[in-house]
Formats: sequence, structure tokens, C-alpha cells
Amino acid sequence: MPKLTYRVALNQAFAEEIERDENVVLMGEEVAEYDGAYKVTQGLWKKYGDKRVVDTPISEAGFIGMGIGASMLGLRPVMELMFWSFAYVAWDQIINNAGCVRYMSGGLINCPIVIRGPANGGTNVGATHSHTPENFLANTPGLKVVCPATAYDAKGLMKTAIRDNDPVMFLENTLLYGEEGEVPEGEYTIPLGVADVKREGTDVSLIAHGRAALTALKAAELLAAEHDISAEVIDLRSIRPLDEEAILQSVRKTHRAVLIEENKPFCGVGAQISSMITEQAFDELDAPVLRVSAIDAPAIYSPKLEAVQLPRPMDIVAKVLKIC
Amino acid sequence: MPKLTYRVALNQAFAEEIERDENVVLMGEEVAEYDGAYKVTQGLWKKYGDKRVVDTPISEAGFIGMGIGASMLGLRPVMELMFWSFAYVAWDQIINNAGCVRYMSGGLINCPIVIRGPANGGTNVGATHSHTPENFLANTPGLKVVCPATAYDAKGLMKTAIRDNDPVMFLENTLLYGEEGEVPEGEYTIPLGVADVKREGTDVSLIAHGRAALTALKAAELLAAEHDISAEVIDLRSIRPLDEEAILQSVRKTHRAVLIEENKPFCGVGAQISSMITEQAFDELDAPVLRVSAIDAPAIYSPKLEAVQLPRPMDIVAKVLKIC
Amino acid sequence: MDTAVATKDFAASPVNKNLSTEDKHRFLREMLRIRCFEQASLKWYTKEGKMGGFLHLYIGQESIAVGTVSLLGPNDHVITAYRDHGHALAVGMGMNECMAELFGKATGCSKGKGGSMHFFAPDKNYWGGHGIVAGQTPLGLGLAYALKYKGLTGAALCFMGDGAVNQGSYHESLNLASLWDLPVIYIIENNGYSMGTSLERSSAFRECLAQRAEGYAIDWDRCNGEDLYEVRVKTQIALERAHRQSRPTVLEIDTYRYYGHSVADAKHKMYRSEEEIDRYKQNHDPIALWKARLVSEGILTEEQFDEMEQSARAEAEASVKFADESPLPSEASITEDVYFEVDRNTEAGRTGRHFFNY
Amino acid sequence: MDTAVATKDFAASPVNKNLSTEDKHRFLREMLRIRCFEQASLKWYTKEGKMGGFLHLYIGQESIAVGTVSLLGPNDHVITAYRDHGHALAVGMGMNECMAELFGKATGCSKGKGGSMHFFAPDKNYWGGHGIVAGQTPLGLGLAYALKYKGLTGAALCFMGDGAVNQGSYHESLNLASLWDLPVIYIIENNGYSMGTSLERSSAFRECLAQRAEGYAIDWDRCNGEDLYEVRVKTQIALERAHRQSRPTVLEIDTYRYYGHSVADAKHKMYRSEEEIDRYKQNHDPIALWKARLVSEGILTEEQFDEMEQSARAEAEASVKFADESPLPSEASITEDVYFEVDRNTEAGRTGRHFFNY
Ligand SMILES: Cc1ncc(C[n+]2csc(CCOP(=O)(O)OP(=O)(O)O)c2C)c(N)n1
Ligand SMILES: Cc1ncc(C[n+]2csc(CCOP(=O)(O)OP(=O)(O)O)c2C)c(N)n1
Ligand SMILES: [Mg+2]
Ligand SMILES: [Mg+2]
Repeated sequence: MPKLTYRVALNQAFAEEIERDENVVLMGEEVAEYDGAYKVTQGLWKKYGDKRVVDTPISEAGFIGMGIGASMLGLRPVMELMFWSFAYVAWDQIINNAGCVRYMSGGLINCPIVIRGPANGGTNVGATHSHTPENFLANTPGLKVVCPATAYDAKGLMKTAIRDNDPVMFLENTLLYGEEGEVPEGEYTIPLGVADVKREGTDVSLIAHGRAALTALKAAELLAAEHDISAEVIDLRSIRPLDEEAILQSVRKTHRAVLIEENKPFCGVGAQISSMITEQAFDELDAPVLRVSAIDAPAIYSPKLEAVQLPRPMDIVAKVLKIC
Repeated sequence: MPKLTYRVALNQAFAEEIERDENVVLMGEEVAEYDGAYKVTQGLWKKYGDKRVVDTPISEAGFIGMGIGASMLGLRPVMELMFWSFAYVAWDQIINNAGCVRYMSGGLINCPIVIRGPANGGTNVGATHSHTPENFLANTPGLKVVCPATAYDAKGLMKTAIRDNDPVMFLENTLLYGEEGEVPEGEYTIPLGVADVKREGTDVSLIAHGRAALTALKAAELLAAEHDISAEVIDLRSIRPLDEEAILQSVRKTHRAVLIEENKPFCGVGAQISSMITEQAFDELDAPVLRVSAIDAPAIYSPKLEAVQLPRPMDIVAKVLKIC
Repeated sequence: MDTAVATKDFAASPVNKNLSTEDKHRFLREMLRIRCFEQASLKWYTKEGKMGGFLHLYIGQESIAVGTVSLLGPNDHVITAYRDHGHALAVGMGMNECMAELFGKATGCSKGKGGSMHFFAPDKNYWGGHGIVAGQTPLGLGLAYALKYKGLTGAALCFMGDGAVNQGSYHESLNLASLWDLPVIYIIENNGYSMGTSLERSSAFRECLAQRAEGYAIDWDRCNGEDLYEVRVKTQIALERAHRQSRPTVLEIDTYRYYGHSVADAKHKMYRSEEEIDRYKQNHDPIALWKARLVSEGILTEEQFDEMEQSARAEAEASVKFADESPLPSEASITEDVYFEVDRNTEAGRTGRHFFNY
Repeated sequence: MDTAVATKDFAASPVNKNLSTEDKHRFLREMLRIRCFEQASLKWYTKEGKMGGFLHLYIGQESIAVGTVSLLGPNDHVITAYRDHGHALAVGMGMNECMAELFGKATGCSKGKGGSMHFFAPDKNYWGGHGIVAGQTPLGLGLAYALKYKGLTGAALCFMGDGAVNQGSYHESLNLASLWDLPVIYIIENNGYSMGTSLERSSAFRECLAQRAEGYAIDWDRCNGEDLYEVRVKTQIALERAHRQSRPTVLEIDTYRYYGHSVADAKHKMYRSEEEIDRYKQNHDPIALWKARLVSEGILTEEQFDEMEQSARAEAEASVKFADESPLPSEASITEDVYFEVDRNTEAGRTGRHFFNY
């Protein structure tokens, strides 16, 4: 299979969906003439023109809300937030309009919109630019939340997200845009709500999403090489809907779980998964479910320190050794 | 002790702190001339005048951000959000400015601001007006989060919050404003980070915050009367800082816990407490930690149905019976 | 006169001069239907347990919804705030589903899930009904964007209150509307108050709120809302600008609400005088003025008016009966209408867990 | 001329005519210090691993920070966006703590926690350094509010870019500033682009962005930023309005940035021509123009200028050495400076759990 970067895989998904459905329109700051702040939309404006790829002013509440309104009338806007951190100036539009309008209208309206962009720390851009709100978004019934870790997943999930008839919050990662992975030629999609067992194992389940899933894979290698521990790595891929069965199956096999995320710990996705495992598989557990998250402070700038603040393979290994 | 409503108890806290510290200023929509949409600030404008009690336009991002800026220069603004739900139009100001400016300045700045107002469902005002963002706020290092359930706690915690030198998010409840409780004459404060054992018990720990703590108390009575189960009720009172010791002590005694909150389940505070208990007291647990939350949908309008959507004593009893 | 807008006779204007007696009667009937519907809703709100939450009455402002909507064509859309009963009935929603919504019944327009602030009828180009002040202003822009994107000649009428002009999303929307030539019409229903706060205490401006549009190179106008003829004329200008030039407009319409901000606002005479309210009711009531107008035009008799009022009242009473006798939503329905894919039981809706109660 | 603002000689204006040679030299020195500091930072940014994240250079805009700040008194405060190095040095911050911040060192002005976008010096009335576009505009308003509340005669200068005017929080702030007579001065540093988007593609307006202030009955003005004399004159008018009448001002200052939006913006010649950039450097460089001015006034020699430039460059190099040799923050410090009460180890800071890693 050809190798593509996460960035190019997403770019292909956009191109294919633009060609497939005339209602698909990409919007955001610098997505068109500038090819995207992170070049994820490279070449699309040149190829598809002003109607399908649109540059916006710096007005997230305005243009995200506009996209939601347009989606009520049947467009399928794919809205870029240059950083997901900027969602906080559009928060009301996302939670109350995208998230609640279907419910408040008794199902008369639906919003087939995708809101996407990078949500990650680790690039030394400081606290205000490093938010990872997947837990906030997934707390909100009415929204769907996707956090792909690989090029293959990014493309397949993006195409599904664009075709989904509910609002899908698609959280990417600037540290992954340049990462290469195998992506098949031609059409494929990946359903939301299906986790991916990225590594089989028998002793402990490492459950993660986004970049943390790759960190977990590195940890699994260390565990195998240095501690003779066989770790299974479950990449959730989508947070809501959630593939609970995949998690429980793995825990029933390994009887131990460590949950890894790059978010702050308090009420992170790991907390939800932990409480779910305890509630659903208590008798299967041979040890407490442990969590690894970012060190609990706003994202620090200092490059050397931010590398420490986010979960490293060694941090995961340390947690695993506590229960294995 | 004299009985006061939760509303009057808060009102006393404001009056006492306004008199104690000339830098305390109350602001918000309708808080002054109109006495507050829920009359929590009744009489204060008449008594203390335009400088200390200020009506604002409907510009939450603007006036909340303004209050944060003023607090950097030493004022102690107590900002009312008519509903905490409206925080979502000011979300960036709250998370990025109140929550991060101290950190990004290396500790040169602090924001002694209180942002307050009701955060609750159950009043049939619909999905957009019924948000309970204590989990979002407590996910944010830099912010403190308080959710009082009684008149006594509301007054004592509010006075502490106003004197605290960090930004305190104070979540009240319109369904509690009219509830009476004993409040001592004269000065008292309650520290943040100290839970209150609202009922002693031996068989199961019911852990909750805000109005859910009162629902838990009712459930405890039913459990005692109808099932001969002795439930201990822990009211967290503040979510961040969190009185973890009180939770663990209770669990070490009862070996069983049910967590109750009025928020949506995914990544709610209950998820965090559950994961913490499992991590800290796994061997103490004789049964899975269970959770009771709102039925997982946007807040429904229909009055009869919204009463069902929020946790009822019977819902708590049912969960307890699963593990006792 | 209490409006800052000088009155002028708009009866002879092109958009009005060819109106049939039937048309003019219909406007009257619709204004009466709105008023009677809300009077009935108020009566039943106060009855124990029939409704909950907020009830924001439109009474006093009926000429705006009826006058503006009377001009709309198949590709013109409407969206408004929480004071949405008048617009809902004006676009053709039935009293039954509206009253049932207030009663929180399964037969309500939103199945009892939205309540007073959230009436919707997409089949009638009516997009609600929004509770967050100015939260609908970017949505209205989006409707206009979709119309233009699809190459349809239409407009989005986005109604808002005078207090909503100080929300940032409205300003962001104005810039986008002008920058991209979008056919949106922001209609500020200026009733002088946002809850208990008078216009002067909430907004800084020169002549009026709509004038802020100049900063975005957007055309604006101001209108005396008590005169249905004038409302139609000023709205028509904006509609033509939208349809022909795909340009936005901000139209500020002076009006007045007779009741409190919501039923909860019992103290509304604290921030405005009894005398002020009476003066509006006496001299500026849009229904009374329209009635007088038609009488003076010799096309309406007292008997006809009474008949219209009675039938409107009867329709409202019938809707109360319908609502009262309608079933409640089922408990199971609480988690319906959250996700399209789940509701339709599609493959996507059946994959993974969507709800997290155990 | 590439600015829309007609040039006029402001040397004889009251605020300028009594300036001493020392003053004028100081302005030149400060502009040179900013430029040399940033040239050094750029050089070291590109060196592997010395800095991370963003680096937004102010080069080309120096006359604005230096000219405006030169007028400030003890109760005047400054806050700006992420392009904040120039303002930081202008208010008197040392190159050492600024460069160390860029290097992410414990000796940085923000202990290495803020980085390029987040320089702060409250002791110099400098409140940062803010990364969210327009996020600082309500904070600036709050500084002005606190000044007025405390009865101090001062002003808050809130700097922002031309792209920031389309954020809602700025508009909400304008309304509040005018409604409450707050002494805030919004200074729009209009360099023609927000990242790769030209002014015309991002904003709808009539004559200029500042004119939107009219909608809020706020005084506004426009200024040619290349002339330090003019910057001082227009700023002084706003300062006096703030100090004497406690009224806000929106001041739009035309300027230009020579480098890309940030160091990451390598393709900045894609959205503007090489020729445009050169034209600005040739004809509108604020330092070159000020230098020429002082030479023509007979108060500056080439030798003096070279000496100034060399000392600025030396100071910058020294700050690099200081930064490079400074220690990193400790790992333990990651959770410091989150909560005041915890940092001070007060009773409140010791009660309950504040951090949730186990
Ligand atoms: C963002 C937000 N802030 C506050 C409120 C509470 N609120 C509801 S209506 C209202 C007054 C609005 O007045 P106006 O815009 O003039 O509309 P009117 O009620 O007069 O029709 C307020 C403050 C809200 N719903 N949303
Ligand atoms: C709310 C928000 N949206 C987007 C960004 C990303 N961003 C940072 S700077 C910038 C351009 C701002 O341009 P302008 O305001 O003109 O300031 P300049 O860079 O020219 O000084 C953008 C889009 C951001 N930081 N915050
Ligand atoms: Mg109003
Ligand atoms: Mg710019």
C-alpha cells in the first residue's frame, strides 16, 4: 500500500467528498488561497475554486454558526478551526446550536456539519493554543467526536464524518500531520464507533485516542522488550459514539487496564472509560484501572518541559508496572 | 439558629463582603436596579449604589472579560451570569483569560474574581438554559469550582470565594434559591476543598454535589426506612479543590459507593470520582462504583419529563440495591 | 407619538396600494390570532402545572411578524429569538401544535422538547425559536449563505431584540454578511427594553441601533412598527435588496411589549410606568390602529371585527383543549431526536454506544 | 505613499516641539533595540531547539510601540496581542528576561511558561502578551474600569491587529467602553494583513476599520504609523480624552510588517509581492525615516546612529548569551503558578486536592 502523510490523507478525503457531493464546502481561516495554516487543504482552492473552498475572517462564532445554519438547509460544511482551542470563542454556537437544535426541534432539523482542526499540545504554542476539548464535546449529547491517530484512520473517518447527518467534531493533531502511514488507493470509509486494536496483547489493555494511542504503542514495545509484558493497544478512534464492546472485550482478556490521554486528568475521557470499566467489568479486574494524562497544569511553553508534561512511553510503562 | 433561604444567605454574603472590602463590586445583567433575575442581589443596589452593584448589557464575553481585567488590577469583581449556561458565549474569556493568565505570566498575575450564577436543569427552560458545566470548569487547572447545596454552605463558601485570590466559579441552583436552612448569625466562612458529611452511614457512600446531594439525602432516608440500608451522604461542596480524603475515608468505611450528579454522564464529575476511587481504594471496594446522572440527552422542556430526566431518590435507591 | 420615527402614510405605496380587502382582513385576523393565542397561553400558564419554564409574550408587537411575513416568497426564510409565538403563527403554524408545545405534549411542534422558546417549522421555512440572545444571528446568516450557495433567489429574515445587538456574534455576522454579499435581513424589534434594562442603559449609539450597520457598509433603515403599512414598505425594500443585489439590511422596527419580559417578570412596572404602558395601549396598539385604518377605508365593520376576534378566541380555546387532551411524550422519547442516525436506525446509528446511562 | 493617511508635519505640534535631543535619541535607540532584539531572536529561533512554538516579529512596526508608550504616565497601562516583543521592550522590560522567555528558561519574564506570545510585566503596567485574537480587548477594558473605579487618572492602551476587529468580544467591549465612559484606547495596528488575508478580504467597512467606532458614539482617528511624530500627536489626543473626559478612543495606525505572520509563514510572498515589501522597506521604514528626520534636524550623525545600532545589537547578543546559559524550569515547576493560594502555601492552598495526577 502507498504511504501517505496524515495531512495528505485528510486532503484526499476532502477532495473526494467535494467531488462526490456538491453540497460539501470547506471553510475556515486561510484554508483557501493560503492552502491552510498547516497545509491540510493544500491545492483544493486552486482546484475547486471560491465556491467550494472559502477563506473566512477571524470570526469563529460567526462563521461556525453560519456553517451550522447552512447545514440546516442541507449544505455539508466542513469548517476548519485553525486550532480547536479557538472553539472557545464559538462555544455557544457549537454546544447550543449544533448540539441542541435537533433536540429542541423534536427532530425536525439536523446539522450535517463537520467542525475540524488540530487539538493538541506538544508544539510549544502555550496554554491558550493547546486545548484538547474532546471530553467537553463528548459530554454533549447531540455531538459526535472523532480523534484519529493515523493517516489511514484520518481519511476513512473524515469521509464518514462528512457523510454523517449529525454534527461531527473532528479533532486532528499538528504533530501527526507529517506522520506517514499506509493508505489504500481509492475509496474506503471507516465507521464511527468502532475502535481499532492497534496491537494485540494478553497482560494489560492500553486504551487511548489520538496521538496518545501512538505513545501507547511505543510503550507496548518497551513493555515487551524490557519487561516481557504483553500489552494490547486499543485506539478508540471515536469518542462518541464509543466502541465499548472493544474495550470490555480487551479487559475481559487482560484483566488490567491503563488509560492514556493527552488531556488534563480531571474529567478527561480516561475518567469516563475508567468508570465504565469498573461499572461493567468490575469482576474481571485483577487490578485498579490506572490513568496517564498530561501533568495537570495549563500547557507550559518551555519546549523541553512541555515534552515532559505530555504522556511519554516511560510514563505509561511506569503505570503498567504498578499493576503487572 | 435562624432559618434563611439559600437566596438570602447569598445576599448576606454579598452585603458583608461589600462592606468588608471596598474592592468588591457586583456586576451582571439585571443585578442592580431590577434586584436580580432571581432576586439574589435584592436590595443591594439601593443600599450600596451604582459603584458597587452594576447592571450590564447582554455582553457576557465583554463584561466577564472586563471583570477579569479589572481583577488583575486588584478589584474583586463578583460577576453574575444570569444562567451559567450563558458562560458559553464568554467561554474563551473564562478558560483562557481567567484560567491561564496566571500561568502564562509565570505567576506575576492573579485574578481574584468570582463568576457566579445558577447552573441547573429542572426548571423546564430547555436545553440551552440548563447546562451544568462544573466538569468543564474543573477540568481546567487555574480555576476553582464550588457547588453549594444548602443556605449555610452557600453563604460560607461565597464569602471564602470572594476572599480567595484565584478565580472561583460558583455554581448555584435556581431550584435551591427558595430552600430554607439554618444559618448562624454573624460572620463565618467555609473553606474550599472540604466536603461535608451530610449524613453518617455504614453500608454505602452516596457522593454528590449541588442539588444532587439533597436528592441523595432523600434516597438515604428511603434506604433506611424501606431497605434497612445505612447510607452515608458526602456533599463535595467544592469540586476543585476536591476533598479526596473525605471520599476515601467514607469508602474505606462502607466499601461501596454510588456517585450522583445532575450533569450528563459522559465525563461528568462522577466519572472523575469513580476513577479516583478505583485508583486509590480498589482493594477497599466490595462492589463496582456506580453512577447516577441525568438521562443522557439535552434537557427536555416537558415539565413532567424533565422531572424524570434528572436523578430522583428512586433512581439512587435502585442503583444502591444493585450493590447492597 | 412615542416612536422616534416620523409617521407618514404608506397606504399608497406600491407594495400596499394593490392589497385586496381580503388581504387586509387576513392581516387583521392573523394579528388577532397571535394575541388570542397568547392570552390563552397566559391564562393556562398560571393554571397549576399546565406549562413550565418561560413564557415570553409578543402581545403589542404583532404587526411586525404579520407585516414582514406577509411579503415572503417560497425561498424566503425566518428565524427569531425566544419571543417566537407571533412569528410561528404568522408563517402558518397551527395553534394546536404550538399550544401543545407549551403544554409539553407529544403533539407539540417540537414534541414537547423545546417549549415556548423553541417553536420550529422547517416545512414553512421557519427555523425557530432560539433561547440564547443573538445566538440565532449566525444561523440566520447561514440560511442566507445556503440560499446563495444553491443559487436560489431568497432572503433570510433574522429577528432579534434591541438587547441582542450587544452580543459579539451579531457583529461578526454583520461583517460576514457585508463581506460576502449575503441576502440576510436583520430585523431589530426594538421594544425599548431588554428585560428590565432600557435601551439607554444597555447600548451606546448615535441615532439608533441599526445605524451601527454603517460601520460594515450595510444599508439600514428604521421603521414605526405600529403601522403595518410601513412595516411592509420598509421590509419590501430590504427584500428587494436581498433578492436583486444579494445584499444584507439591518432594519430597526420600533415597537412595544405590553406584558413583562416573561410571565416571571411580575415587577415590570418597576422599570417602566403604568402610564407609559397605557399610552402605548391607547395610542399605538397595532391591532387597534389597523382596525381603525380598515374602518376608515370603509372595508371593515365592527361586526366583522368582533367575528374575527371571536373566531380567533375560539381557535385558541380549541387549541388549549387539544393540548390539554394530548398525551405526554413517553419516557423513552427523552433520548430520541438527539442523533439523526440513531433516530433513523441507520447503520451509523447502530454502531457504537451513543448514550451513556447504565 | 502607501498609507491612505495624508502626511503632514507634526514636528511642531505641542507634544513634539519641546522634545529634547535626548528624547529623540531615546526613541531611536528604543526602536533599534526592538529591531535588533527580534533579529537576534529570529537568528536563534532557526538554530535547532533553541526556541519552539510561534515567533511573531514586530519589525517594521516599531514606531507604534515606541511612539505611543513614550507618552504614558504612572497610571497608564498597556496590553496587546501575541506580537508583543516591541511593546514589552518599549515599556522598559529587559532584553534578558525577554530573550530567556523565548528560550523557555526559568529566568524568562514568565519563567518560560508563556513564550513569545506571553510577555508580562505588571510592575511596568504591562499586562501582556495574549494569544487569542481580540481576547485581550475585554481585559484592556477591565484595566480601564479598575482605573476609573479606583479614582485614578489614567488610561488603558489596548493594542490589536486589523484582523482582530472581527471578533465579537471587541465589539462588546466598544459598547461597554462608550456606555460607561471608560478610559480605554483601542489601537488597531493595521499592517494590512491578518496572516495571509488582506484587509479587503477580511473586513467590510466604509473608510477604515476605526470608523466602526461611530456606531458606538466613540471618537476615532487614523494615523500614519511610519511617522513617530504623528503617532505621538494622535495618541496624545486619545490620552487626553481618556484622562480628562474618561472617554474611549479607537485609533487606527497604518503600518507594515516586513517578515511573515510568524516564522512559520515562509510563504508570505504568496499573498503579497516582493515589490510591495521592498517599497515599504525603502520608503516607509519607521527607523530609517526617524533617523533621516533627526539628521535633517541636525541632531544626529551617522556615527551616533551606528553607535546606537551597535550597542543595541550588542545588548541583543548579550541577552542571547544570558538566555542560553540560563537554567531550564524544573519539572516540579510545571504545576507552580497555577493557583496563587497554592504558590503562597496559604491555608486555602493547603486545603483539598488541587492537582489530579496520581
Ligand atoms: C447570552 C444570553 N444572555 C442572557 C440571556 C437572558 N435573557 C433572555 S432575554 C433577555 C433580554 C433580551 O432583550 P431583547 O433582546 O431586547 O429582546 P426582547 O426580550 O425585548 O424581545 C436576556 C437578558 C440569554 N438568554 N442569553
Ligand atoms: C480566536 C483566534 N482565531 C484565530 C487565531 C489564529 N491567528 C493568530 S494571529 C492571526 C491573524 C491576526 O492578524 P491581525 O489581527 O491583523 O494581527 P497581526 O498578526 O497582523 O499583528 C490568526 C488568524 C487566534 N490566535 N485566535
Ligand atoms: Mg427588547
Ligand atoms: Mg494585521
